[in-house]
Amino acid sequence: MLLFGRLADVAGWRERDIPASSLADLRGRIAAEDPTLFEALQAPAVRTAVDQEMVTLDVSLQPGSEVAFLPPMSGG
Amino acid sequence: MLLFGRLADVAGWRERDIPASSLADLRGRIAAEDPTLFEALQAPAVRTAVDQEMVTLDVSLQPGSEVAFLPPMSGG
Amino acid sequence: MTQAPFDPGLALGEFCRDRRETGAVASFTGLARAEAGQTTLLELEAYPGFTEREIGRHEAAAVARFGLQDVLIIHRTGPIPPGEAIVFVATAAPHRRAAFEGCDFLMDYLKSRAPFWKKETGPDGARWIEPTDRDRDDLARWETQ
Amino acid sequence: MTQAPFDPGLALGEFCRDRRETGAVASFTGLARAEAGQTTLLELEAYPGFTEREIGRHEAAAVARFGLQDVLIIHRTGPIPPGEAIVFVATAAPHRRAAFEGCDFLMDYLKSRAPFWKKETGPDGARWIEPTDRDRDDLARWETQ
Repeated sequence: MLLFGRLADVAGWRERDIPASSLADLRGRIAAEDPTLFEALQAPAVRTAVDQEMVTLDVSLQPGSEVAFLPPMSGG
Repeated sequence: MLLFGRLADVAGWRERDIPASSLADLRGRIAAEDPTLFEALQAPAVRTAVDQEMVTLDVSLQPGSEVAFLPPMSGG
Repeated sequence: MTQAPFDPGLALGEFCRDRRETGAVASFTGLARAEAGQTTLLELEAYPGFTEREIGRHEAAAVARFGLQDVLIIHRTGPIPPGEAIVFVATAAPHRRAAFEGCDFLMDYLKSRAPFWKKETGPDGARWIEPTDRDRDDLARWETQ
Repeated sequence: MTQAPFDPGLALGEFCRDRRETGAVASFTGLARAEAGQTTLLELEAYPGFTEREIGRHEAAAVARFGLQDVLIIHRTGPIPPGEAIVFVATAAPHRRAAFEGCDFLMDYLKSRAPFWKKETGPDGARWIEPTDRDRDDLARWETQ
């Protein structure tokens, strides 16, 4: 699981291995462990990518799947 | 008197001293000497500058005045 | 993408070289601003792999939409002090309108939709920058055309 | 104005240097096109003194209208072979919209209103180029705003 931008500041980390069978399962595990991070991930502006593809619904995860939470983007 | 762009090609020269008391007088002298050039200078897209200022009406000329005829411009 | 400082002039010089059918090259360089001492450092974060792929998709869209002959995008990541270049975009086209519009389109995308996250550090601490309403308006121009 | 070839990359590099409060630099480079062999040479004529003064007036208008911090205009005259730069415009501003619009405005002016005359020479002889309808439409955008 990867966190970017302010989400990494909220969590205090940017990358961790977390066992989970689906995105919903992963969110449940975060809610139990760090409610503040869970709250931050629920913000509508935060988008989710699984294996570098954007997803909007729940999806199942395989061992080794890469889940990234992306807050509002700002480049240039 | 200065000619630019295609006007210089029409006349076969780009710069000449011509004695004239006004812009109208200058045009008259050109009409007598080179009717084709006179015709080309009359085109509505051709603009006239006297001493590097654009003019639209007849103006009187002093010895040493610089009259320039400017066809449609195209830079860059 | 590069972590190292880059010279936008060298990039433009290289991009313009040996073009016999390009009439127009537009470029944009984004520089880190000091904000009168309020910003001492910018930090740009990307999602390696994903960011390049997303930029590549938009580059291809710009080429098709504006009939561009060529595009160059350089985006720096990591810490960037004031005065240094963050981003450089150059577009080549036969005529100027396509070059300008392609460059403008890509910059609007990079500013508010490309996967980068930007943090400003100043005397009062650090904050993450999010797209402004202006950025969203700029981007919306391309959707209504 | 210059009769000699110039490098747009060097010009941009110099223009971007030591800017701590400029967020945005837009540039445009116009290159001579070969037109698949139909154009072997461009020739640009100016009215020395008058041309510089007219360009200076429009530069000042662009600075005031778009809030530009700085402008650089280089325009080559004389014979120009395909692939070489004819014109370079760079604009500096705090934000990108002003930089882009100022650059676009100045190029529209230079293309169809600045005192230059352009002759294309090819295998079928030479012809003087006049502004196209497109150029006139581009210029009109700035009058109706």
